[in-house]
Amino acid sequence: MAILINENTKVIVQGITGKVGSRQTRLMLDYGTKIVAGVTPGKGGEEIYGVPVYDSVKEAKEEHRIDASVVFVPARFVKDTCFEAIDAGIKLIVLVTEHTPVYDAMQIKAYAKTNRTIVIGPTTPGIISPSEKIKIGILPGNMFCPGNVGLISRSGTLTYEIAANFCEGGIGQSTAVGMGADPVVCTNLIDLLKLFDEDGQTRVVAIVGEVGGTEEEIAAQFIKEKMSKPVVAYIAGKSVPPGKRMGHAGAIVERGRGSAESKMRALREAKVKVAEMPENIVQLVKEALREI
Amino acid sequence: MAILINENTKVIVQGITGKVGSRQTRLMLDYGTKIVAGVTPGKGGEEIYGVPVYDSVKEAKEEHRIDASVVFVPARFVKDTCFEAIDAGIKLIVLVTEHTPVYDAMQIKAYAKTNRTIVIGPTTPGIISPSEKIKIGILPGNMFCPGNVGLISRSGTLTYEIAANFCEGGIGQSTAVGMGADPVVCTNLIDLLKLFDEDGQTRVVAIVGEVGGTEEEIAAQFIKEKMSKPVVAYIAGKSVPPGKRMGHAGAIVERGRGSAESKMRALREAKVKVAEMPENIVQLVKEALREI
Amino acid sequence: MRLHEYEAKEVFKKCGIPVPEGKVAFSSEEAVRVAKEVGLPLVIKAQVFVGGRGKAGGVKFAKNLKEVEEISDKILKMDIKGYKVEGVLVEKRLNIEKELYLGMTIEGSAGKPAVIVSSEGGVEIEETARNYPQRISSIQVNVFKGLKSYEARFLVKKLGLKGERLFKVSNILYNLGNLYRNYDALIAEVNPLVITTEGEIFAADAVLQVDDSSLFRHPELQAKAIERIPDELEREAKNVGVTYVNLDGDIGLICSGAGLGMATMDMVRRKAKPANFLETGGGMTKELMAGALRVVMKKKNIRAVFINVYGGINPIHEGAKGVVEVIKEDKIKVPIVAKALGNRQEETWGILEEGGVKVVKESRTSKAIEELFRILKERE
Amino acid sequence: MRLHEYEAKEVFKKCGIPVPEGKVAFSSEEAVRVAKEVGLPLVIKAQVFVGGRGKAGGVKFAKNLKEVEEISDKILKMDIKGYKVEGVLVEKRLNIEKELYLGMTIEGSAGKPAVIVSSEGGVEIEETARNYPQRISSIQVNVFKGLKSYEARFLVKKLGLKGERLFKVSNILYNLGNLYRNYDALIAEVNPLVITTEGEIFAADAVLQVDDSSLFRHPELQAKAIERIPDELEREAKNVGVTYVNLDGDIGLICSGAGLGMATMDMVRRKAKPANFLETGGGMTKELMAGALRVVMKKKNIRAVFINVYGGINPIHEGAKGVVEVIKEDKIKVPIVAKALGNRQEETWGILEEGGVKVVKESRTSKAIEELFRILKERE
Repeated sequence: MAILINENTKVIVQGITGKVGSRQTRLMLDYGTKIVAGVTPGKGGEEIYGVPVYDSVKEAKEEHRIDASVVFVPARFVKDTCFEAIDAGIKLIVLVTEHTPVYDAMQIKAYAKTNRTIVIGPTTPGIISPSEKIKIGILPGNMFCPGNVGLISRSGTLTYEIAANFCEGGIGQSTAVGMGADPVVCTNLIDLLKLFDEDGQTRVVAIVGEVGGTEEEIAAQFIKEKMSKPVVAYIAGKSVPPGKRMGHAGAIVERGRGSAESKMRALREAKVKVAEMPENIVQLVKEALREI
Repeated sequence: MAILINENTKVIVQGITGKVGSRQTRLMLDYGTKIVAGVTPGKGGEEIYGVPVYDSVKEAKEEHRIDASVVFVPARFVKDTCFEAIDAGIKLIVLVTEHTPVYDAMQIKAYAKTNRTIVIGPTTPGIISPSEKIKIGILPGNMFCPGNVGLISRSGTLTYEIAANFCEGGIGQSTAVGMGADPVVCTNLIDLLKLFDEDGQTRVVAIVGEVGGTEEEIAAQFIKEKMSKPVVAYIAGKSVPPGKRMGHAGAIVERGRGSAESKMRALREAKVKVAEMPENIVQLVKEALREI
Repeated sequence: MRLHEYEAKEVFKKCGIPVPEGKVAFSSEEAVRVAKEVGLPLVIKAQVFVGGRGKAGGVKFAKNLKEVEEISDKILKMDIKGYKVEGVLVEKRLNIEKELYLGMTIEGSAGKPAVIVSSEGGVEIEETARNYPQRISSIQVNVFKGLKSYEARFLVKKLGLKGERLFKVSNILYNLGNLYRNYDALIAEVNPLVITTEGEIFAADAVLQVDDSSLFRHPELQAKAIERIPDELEREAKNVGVTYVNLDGDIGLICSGAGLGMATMDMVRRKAKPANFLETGGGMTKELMAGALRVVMKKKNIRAVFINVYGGINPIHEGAKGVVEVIKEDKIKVPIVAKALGNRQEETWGILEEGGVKVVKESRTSKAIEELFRILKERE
Repeated sequence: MRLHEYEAKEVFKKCGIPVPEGKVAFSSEEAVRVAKEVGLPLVIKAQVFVGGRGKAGGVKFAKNLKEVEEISDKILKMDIKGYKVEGVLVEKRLNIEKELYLGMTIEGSAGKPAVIVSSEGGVEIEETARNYPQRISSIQVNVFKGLKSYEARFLVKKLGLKGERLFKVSNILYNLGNLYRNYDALIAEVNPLVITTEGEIFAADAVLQVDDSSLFRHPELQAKAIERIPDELEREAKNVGVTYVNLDGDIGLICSGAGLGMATMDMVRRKAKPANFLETGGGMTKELMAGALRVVMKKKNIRAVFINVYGGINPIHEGAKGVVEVIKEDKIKVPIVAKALGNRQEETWGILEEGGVKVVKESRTSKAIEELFRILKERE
């Protein structure tokens, strides 16, 4: 079993008729994802690659079972799009859109919590489970392979690289999740660690962190006290000068918080092995698997 | 027993150091109300007629048991004042302040509901229970007398007049409640009818309504279907021309709703006897008491 | 506080609701200038605070500049149901394909804003509610989260719109929802929302009524609020600090409390016509009562004044001093009857009686009114 | 987007947070004019987008007009930590009795705004957190209901304020809470909040950083956002549509993805200094990659360029065309090494190799970087 998704997960695409939405729908379908419907207000009745388009989630829900939604709408519409999915009772939302206003992200996070909905993102590349033949989001399927490592990353392309390194080293993934790289993400690192700790398929968890925020520091505490499975990590951004924002809105070392050193220190104190270079994490996972 | 309050109800006054707040505190104390504390930010440590003043409800609550709050703060502070009381766990709030913005009243109403708090008002003259020797608000004590009529009114001074008429006619009140005269009140007529229907002391309920809104029409439906005790009513504003706002923000016949005729018709259809003049309601109550 | 159509349209435009090209004019010359700017054909609409201006001839089309001048001149000189026309809105005439109704109001009993849409644009929503209730859809709005865009789409879809139109109209409704909240509106209405034969969408009329109690949050509106009251006596009363509504009778009324005021009015109405409704509010002073009596007496035909006040929150003995001062200074000859109960009532009675007011010491308003009519009859 | 102190103070003032009398000046003559208006004594403060201006001599007192002229002239000509001083804020000098700290920021992990207050004003809050954590109080704010006024009072009371001061300062904090939400702030800070010996209260310094992603809601700020970027290359990159951070080395970097970009930077850093961080984002086109390479090459000392891109959401074959076009047109001589994987990678490799780029067909970035350094060594 994977975390969050499995081969039976039925997915809708919010913003399916946009350029990115339609292209990624094609790629998800090709990978095996069961996309049952799309939503674009005003485009109800159209079809995208055989997927019926509705004006609203409610209408889509009247016709289909829906377990998850993936959101590709422009940033200014993100809040209402997520509220629509939450109000319609969808319990997993993968929010790919970049540049969502932080206040909106905070409101989505709060509203999702009240309604027991899991929102991954904003700015997530998505979720993929190779053994379940499902991906939700923009992760390229050919860089991942089935296995028993749970991969949690705050980045996009760096995740692909590490996944590819894993596959070349013979290490597959149970599920890979991109947390998103904004100052506020709706699902925290610690939430995902808990899920992987309970997942039968996962034997080791690999974290790909980066500078900014305190997610890794908080997670380190959890790993030390509660986590039963071994965890390894890589943290990007050791050479980031303070005060400089590195592409990701959340990737900034400022006001004395969020440096790579602080994260690596916290993780090492929690007995997490931390790789110096992305590719080294493969070796660390192999060692961890041997030691179990 | 009265509804909402009884002789053991411990009350705080929010806005106790203002002109109206302090004067009404004196009158409530004289009547027998157990006022345990007052709150005015920045005046913590002072005393008003022997009542200790605190900077916050939380601080007052650390020192006293509090069952109810009465609010006299200026309109622009009303929302936050009520939120403070609600967050501090107070379950009854009597909101006397006039001219509260309607949007704020709507937010108070929603927040109170989520937190199972009863808010009477805004623009309420308050609650009084003569047999329990307690009044919360500005109702003049000498115009009310103990008895078994539940009195619900949307007005202030008209309530005094009707109560005085009752007392002269030998009819006392179990509890009298002013609902408030704004377009949105936090406790509806129907909520108070339910309470009186369950109250052991109350045998008949008298409603003093007025033009504007649809409270009486909705209540009529409830009376017809659910209410076990007899109800009588008077509706003020038969001669109000449409489109004219009569002092109370809610007292306006507009967009085809809220006329005295519509209210009287609805009540009469629910077998409620409706008085032509305020004083006639006394006779109607007497008849109802005889018929029980 | 109700805004003029042209003011409401400025707000609507700022909030992302498209309105037809146009401008307000306060003279026919100005109207012609606007016409040249905007281009023909045009519609010329009376700016007046009363409904039914269309039937009263306050909305006319103009095909050329001569018509613009003549029509606006005529409309600017009109009185509609006793209200002065304060300007004309000169607007591009639309080629109407479809008219819809979008509105927001307060669902008082639920304590929530309600959004109402109807496929019947251009008629009053109450009329549609009576005649074609099935053409109306409505939902209530969460007061903390506001109208959500998918809720707007849900409603607009019920109007039978599809595609681009569904998207555009729901966007307008969503913007109306934000406007409603940001401006503390009691009513915000687009009626009709016009879809033109060219496929463009405009709010052809705009209603915006702002909660008076919220004006401290809207200083730009607060400044206009008093001058905005059309009735001169009502404006004057506002300055005194009391609520006054001008009625068409000759018995002056002064009451403390709106409910009591309405009940008093109802009782007087059984035998005569009240000249006004006047409610003192809870801040009575000597000056306030003096001002109140003076406003009431400004009407020429007043036959008598009835004062009905309670000393709960109000110091009625102070108010009494104001009353007798005005009687003396202004040499008031018509009979004044008062019922005054509550704190310090005896003191109040003394002051009033000394000043020539007939005091009825009785808790039933009807008895006091009987006394008033008895005195009036005596005088005849 | 960070506002200048003087801009932030304009916002603060509008939102009910009192600021000292003063004005910005962009020349010493203007500063003297402001000084005459405001009155002596004054404080003159460099307006510059970098911390530590005080220690760098960017904040000075002036007792007379001559000093105003000399000091502002000097400050206006300063460079602080490489940042140009863009103006001086000429403000009434305050007689300080007490300095406090009020701030709001995002508690990222909780996903809520956090209010922070401290009795240590005038020093950085991080420093206080290290040295006197017990002097700091903080709470998190409900994102739908905002900061409530009693919560503000609760915090301010912890600073030991009583009476009138408790009331006034909590009001300021409450207003800061509203400002924070209405302006989509990431950081809003009053440090110090000064209580003067006369008992007045002022925000003596003001920090306001607005969420870049929210600028569509703040058109008045959006207009300023790009011109606001102090570094010329960073500004240019913004216009190209990529994120560029100027660093002090000589190896140019172009990566798709910020995480990958940082990891690449870290790995290059082991042997040489990166000239920049550059992240393409998810909207790669031929033009975007061409523009990106041109921005990178604008630095004079570039020894080599490393390109590290993934074809997930991005069409890397299109990007490759842009790269080879620039190499040809701009006659680039320094070695360019690329690692490009994902959709259409073979096509991409072909285009790059044809254009003279050394392609490393390998999934480990470290190996590609090794190749880059091997080539560089060869060339020496």
